[in-house]
Amino acid sequence: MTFLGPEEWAAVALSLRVAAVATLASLPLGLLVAHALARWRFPGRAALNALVHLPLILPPVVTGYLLLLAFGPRAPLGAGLEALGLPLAFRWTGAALASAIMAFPLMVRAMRLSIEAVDPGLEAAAATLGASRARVFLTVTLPLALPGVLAGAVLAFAKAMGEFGATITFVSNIPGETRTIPSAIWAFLQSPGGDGAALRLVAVSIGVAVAALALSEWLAQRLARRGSA
Amino acid sequence: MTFLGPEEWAAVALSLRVAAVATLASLPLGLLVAHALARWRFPGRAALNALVHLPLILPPVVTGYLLLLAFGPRAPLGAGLEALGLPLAFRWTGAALASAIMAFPLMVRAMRLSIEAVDPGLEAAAATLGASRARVFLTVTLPLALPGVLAGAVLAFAKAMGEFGATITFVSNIPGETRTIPSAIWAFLQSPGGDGAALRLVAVSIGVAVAALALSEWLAQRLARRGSA
Amino acid sequence: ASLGGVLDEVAAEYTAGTGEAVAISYAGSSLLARQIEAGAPADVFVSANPDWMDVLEEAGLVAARTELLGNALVLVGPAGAPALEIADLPAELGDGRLAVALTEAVPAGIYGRAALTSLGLWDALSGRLAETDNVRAALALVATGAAPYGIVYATDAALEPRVAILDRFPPESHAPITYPAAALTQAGAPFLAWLRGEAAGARFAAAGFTLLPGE
Amino acid sequence: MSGAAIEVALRLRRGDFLLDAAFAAPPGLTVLFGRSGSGKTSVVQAVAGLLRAEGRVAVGGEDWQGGGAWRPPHRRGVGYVFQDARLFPHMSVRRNLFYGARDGRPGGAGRVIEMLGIGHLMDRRPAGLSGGERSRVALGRALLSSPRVILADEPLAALDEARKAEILPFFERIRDEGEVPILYVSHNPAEVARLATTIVAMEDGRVTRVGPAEEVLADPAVTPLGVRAAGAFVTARLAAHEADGLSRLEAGGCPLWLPRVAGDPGAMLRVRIDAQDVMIALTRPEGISALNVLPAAVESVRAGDGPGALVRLATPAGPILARITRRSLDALGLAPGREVFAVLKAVSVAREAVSGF
Amino acid sequence: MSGAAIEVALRLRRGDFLLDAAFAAPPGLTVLFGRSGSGKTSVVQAVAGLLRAEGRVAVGGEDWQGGGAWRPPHRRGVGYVFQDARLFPHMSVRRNLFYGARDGRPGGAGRVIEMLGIGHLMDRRPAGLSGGERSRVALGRALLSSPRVILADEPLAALDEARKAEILPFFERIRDEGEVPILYVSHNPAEVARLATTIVAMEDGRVTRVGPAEEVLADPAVTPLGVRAAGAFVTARLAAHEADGLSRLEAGGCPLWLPRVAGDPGAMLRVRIDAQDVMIALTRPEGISALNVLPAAVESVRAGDGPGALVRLATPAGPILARITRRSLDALGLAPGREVFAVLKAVSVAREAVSGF
Ligand SMILES: Nc1ncnc2c1ncn2[C@@H]1O[C@H](COP(=O)(O)OP(=O)(O)OP(=O)(O)O)[C@@H](O)[C@H]1O
Ligand SMILES: Nc1ncnc2c1ncn2[C@@H]1O[C@H](COP(=O)(O)OP(=O)(O)OP(=O)(O)O)[C@@H](O)[C@H]1O
Ligand SMILES: [Mg+2]
Ligand SMILES: [Mg+2]
Repeated sequence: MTFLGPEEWAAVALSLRVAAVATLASLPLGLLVAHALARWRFPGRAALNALVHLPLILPPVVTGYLLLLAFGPRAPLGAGLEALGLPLAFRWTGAALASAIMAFPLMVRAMRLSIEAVDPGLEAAAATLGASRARVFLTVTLPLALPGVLAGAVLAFAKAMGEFGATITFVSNIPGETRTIPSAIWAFLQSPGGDGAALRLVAVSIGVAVAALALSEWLAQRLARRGSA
Repeated sequence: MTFLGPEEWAAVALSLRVAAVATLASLPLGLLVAHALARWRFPGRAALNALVHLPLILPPVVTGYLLLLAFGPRAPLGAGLEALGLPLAFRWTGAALASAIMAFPLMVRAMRLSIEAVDPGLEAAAATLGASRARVFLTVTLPLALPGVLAGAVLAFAKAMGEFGATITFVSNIPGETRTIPSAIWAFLQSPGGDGAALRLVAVSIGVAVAALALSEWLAQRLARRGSA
Repeated sequence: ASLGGVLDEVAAEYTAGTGEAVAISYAGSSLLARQIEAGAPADVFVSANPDWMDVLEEAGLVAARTELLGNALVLVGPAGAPALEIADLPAELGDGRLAVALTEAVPAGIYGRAALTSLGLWDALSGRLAETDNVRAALALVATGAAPYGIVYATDAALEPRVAILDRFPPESHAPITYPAAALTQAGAPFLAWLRGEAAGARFAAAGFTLLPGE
Repeated sequence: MSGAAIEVALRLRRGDFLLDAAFAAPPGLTVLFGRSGSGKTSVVQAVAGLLRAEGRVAVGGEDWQGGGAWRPPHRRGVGYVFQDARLFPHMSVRRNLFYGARDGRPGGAGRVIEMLGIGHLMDRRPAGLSGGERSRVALGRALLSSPRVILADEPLAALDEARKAEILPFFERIRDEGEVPILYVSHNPAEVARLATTIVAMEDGRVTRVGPAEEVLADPAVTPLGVRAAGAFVTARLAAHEADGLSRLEAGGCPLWLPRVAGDPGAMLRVRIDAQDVMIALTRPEGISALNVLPAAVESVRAGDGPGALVRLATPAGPILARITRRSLDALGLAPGREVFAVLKAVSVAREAVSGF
Repeated sequence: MSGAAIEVALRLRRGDFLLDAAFAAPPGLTVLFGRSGSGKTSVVQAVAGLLRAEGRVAVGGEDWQGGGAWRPPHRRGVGYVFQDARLFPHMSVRRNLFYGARDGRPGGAGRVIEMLGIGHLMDRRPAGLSGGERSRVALGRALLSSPRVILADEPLAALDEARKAEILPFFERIRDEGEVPILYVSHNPAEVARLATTIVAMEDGRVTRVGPAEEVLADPAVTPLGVRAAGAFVTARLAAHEADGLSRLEAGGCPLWLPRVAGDPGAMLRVRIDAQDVMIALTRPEGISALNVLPAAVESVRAGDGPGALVRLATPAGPILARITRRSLDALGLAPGREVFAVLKAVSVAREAVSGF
């Protein structure tokens, strides 16, 4: 490819990987938290809600710095995970973690909205038909909340593609390992004369996101069609 | 107050103003766009959708830079607005614009999800009762989508409280005018020994956001109660 | 960060010469310093801010330190603007703003503030600044016309066609602008030596840096 | 057809289902009748403009669609009682009721609310209502919107008999005033028999029969409502209300006693007599509890495949139908021209079967 | 009470509404009857465990709640036909139907699907169904979940008469097999009269009357269903199916001819005779189309405020009720002890009014 240099390609490939992993890996937890916030009453609900929103409120640097403190190689948590074969610090896995955390509030909010919109009467109907809580969730709540799950995933993916502040703070900007598209753009913008390359990456970034959006809209439309005929 | 210095207080007050204005001012447009994306079929719908998501995908610096190009005092748009009495460059209004744009995808997505969840049968019922499209929207669609509108507003407010990259790039960091909490935190973090001050501002930031969240949850609960009795 | 580009070229030559790959992580000095503190697997640290190098040195993380490069501070305006003495800034600024990196946090801003203070212009200008999070953003403000003038490094100004250097700050008006470099591990020593070598020196000089004698 | 209050000619495809229905109905109440899935709701929705069907819809002489024209639903002025109530969940019952009332509380609102028995629910939200309460509010909301046509899709299906008995006269009144045509979907033979001016029978998306209720219901050959709904209408003058709770009517010179009916002496009434409630006797029966005995002549006999037969009798009060067994037909030797007596219990004539003009 | 299939004693507050209902019902079909808003759905929901009421619920001898115990809805095994269908909108009709079928396609599924006439809808989604189709699928879904009790909240309200006639025997069969108790909400007097083993009348959240259907319906003093629903049950043996489409039954030595009923000769049947369809004659009428004439003695007379009166007659077939006018009462001089004849048209006995044991 002549449009992008090999390093730029590496950044694109890395970003895709980071965003995809961040989105998919946080999906189950996101669903759980969204369901809890939407339907359960428990002490600490307000605190959980605040915690989920935190990455939105804090400047990304702060989030990144906190991640560094919690998951850095010198921190017990980070060291422990590294011992378990999941090193995070200065690795793409850490970039995925940072992106996932930054995207988490968006993902949870979308899912929660959709779960709240599911008619509890249908869940009750499923229960009378013998479905356990888990089965009700999997066969009724989740499928009916799919538009929100999809929206949450798209938001998370887009956010992960664009995440920069927390990522660079947590895992730095190492080519091939943690230099995602936004980090690369930033680096290009910092160095005199890098504007052209930055622009090319911006274009790629937009292209990827538009494709992801189009895919999600198409899926959503199929879902909607399915529901009405 | 001894906890925060006067400059820090100024940053807090400014952040609140910026976030509030950004949220409230973008609400109507957000609603319009969300409604359009949820219910209308028109050419350019996909493009509009992509445009709305752009600030999420692009690194904030890029968004800030694009804002600079579009709304800088030399740019026709910026000059025009300035002539109309709405100067943006280096003003808190510009910070609000940057925050609003960065928060726009979150706001629109939440509203859109809720609007899509409104039963079109109810809108049809309102139409048979003589309600024009505008009245249907205002009296049926909008009230029923309020949970999403509220969620969108909260997300936007939180995001605006935390927005940093695009803001500082667009309107720089002028104490009392554009130095918001995140800018101040960032500045403190740059110098060795600034951590303490940064931490205090982080605490304030969290406090404000938790209060906003609590308010929104309370409102949402009132809405829900209203709907079921 | 101002080292971006040149450093890439230097590293590429090093790799070509030694066969050893070099990975460079660009980020703000404060960030990198914190990451190193937190255990980042870095061998060499080049900083735009001597203060952060001091912090690492005190923490005992630095194996060998050297003052690698120097830079100069200049006043820029839009390309084609008439020349302007720094001393005339307060008068010429009108209701425009002077773009500069954060004067309390970012090295270029700290140097700029010192320079303005020693020239006796700080009081007149301190209320008319537009501070950004890095030099390049300050440069962008001038390049896009948002701010009529800015204070940036000579190296940055040289590569932005939309701005012109109007005046240079006298070197004695501020603390010397140095880019300290340090090997953090034994493995970093050869690369640090390469940075101090002739081939690298030529590259840095071409980009507008001054070469410092070290120590 | 001119003078039609509702004119419809619609074509529409919904999945496998093809709607191809055309009819014209005079003022009054038009019942759409047909089995579940035959297309009744589809027709109603098309008239309201909620389903975009090809073809023509004209109501009260105004063209709403056809020939490229299209009037949007909110400018059609229909009072649509949906099969599912479709109340606005975020509004109180009061706001629901007056949503379509263009300028505040329309006159007669109090009467409607009282008739529906929903006065005590005004401040509740729909989620706090029972099924029948919901359907009553939905009915009220449509009625209070001062509609140009009422579209009622099984409006009384969820209600108890007592409540139905309170609401039916209201529909009759609107029907008899003749200003607002009503398109009414119902499965209930008694309701249809009592209310219908015109009956439109549907099957599989097509109209199989249209006609005045009297004709359709009295035609032994066509019983879209099932043979048990066969019956005839007799026109009678209300002569007097008597002391023991009966009303005396006169039809073609014959007296007819019914449990007290509404109306002032002198009023002309329409009385529906179910074929099922009529017995035939060869001699005038004596010492029997049935009060109404009319001299009659057999006009025609139609024996079905089953055990029953429909006999059409000419009486001074007009033609009436009797449903008897084939065995009685043979035993009594009934054939056209035979002089007999028609016997009718007073209590068999339901209160709902009598209405004014 | 032991031997009760459903035992309920519930207290619950919903806004202003206070439910305070207790009853015990034997196996069979228990009808919950009462005006709109009287609390029928609340009772049903509490039995299903969807409304958390204080008090006791026991079904089939198992305690579901009471004394601090609480069995969650999904372990109660109810087949709940909701008043609003509540189909799962994202599933096909097929998946809806078999959602509660624990292990695949339960036996008899084909029969249920055919009876409901929904075989051709299996691949549709609920949004593509008509109102009546939806309520049939909802009924099927509950029936196919192999429930321990069926809770049916106005399951047939949206259906046409023909379809009802196909479904009613199915409920009768379940009732008569006696293994699965049914709690059935209905406003329809004919349905109640035909199906009920036990009737629970509700008013304003309280139970005003519980008893075997025969008793409640034949008690002239209590007519929760309205006087038009009064009637009596006669036990008869099916003697023969005759050539002209009639069936001959024998009740207490008297022949009774009805339009062909289901069953084999020798079977014992229960026949409901509406008070409204019975005439009284002083002498055995001749030359009349009514086929059934039973010798009778007046047992009691109850004149209401209106023009009507209910007469209880002792016949060889058992007690039956006749509803006549007060005028006839006087004209015929009917008083307890008087020997008369009860006259009943064969066609008046609806097919639905006959059922096996
Ligand atoms: N959430 C609620 N808040 C207040 N009142 C309620 C609520 N839900 C139901 N009610 C009231 O409880 C009463 C009983 O309701 P329920 O649904 O049991 O009635 P029902 O007998 O099933 O009536 P229908 O025949 O109309 O379906 C009604 O008067 C209703 O208004
Ligand atoms: N979206 C759809 N896709 C396919 N078929 C549909 C759709 N909507 C309705 N139908 C079919 O159209 C036919 C007519 O439906 P309609 O609702 O008009 O019936 P209806 O006469 O009102 O029946 P009911 O008495 O059950 O309410 C039905 O057979 C139904 O299955
Ligand atoms: Mg319908
Ligand atoms: Mg109910």
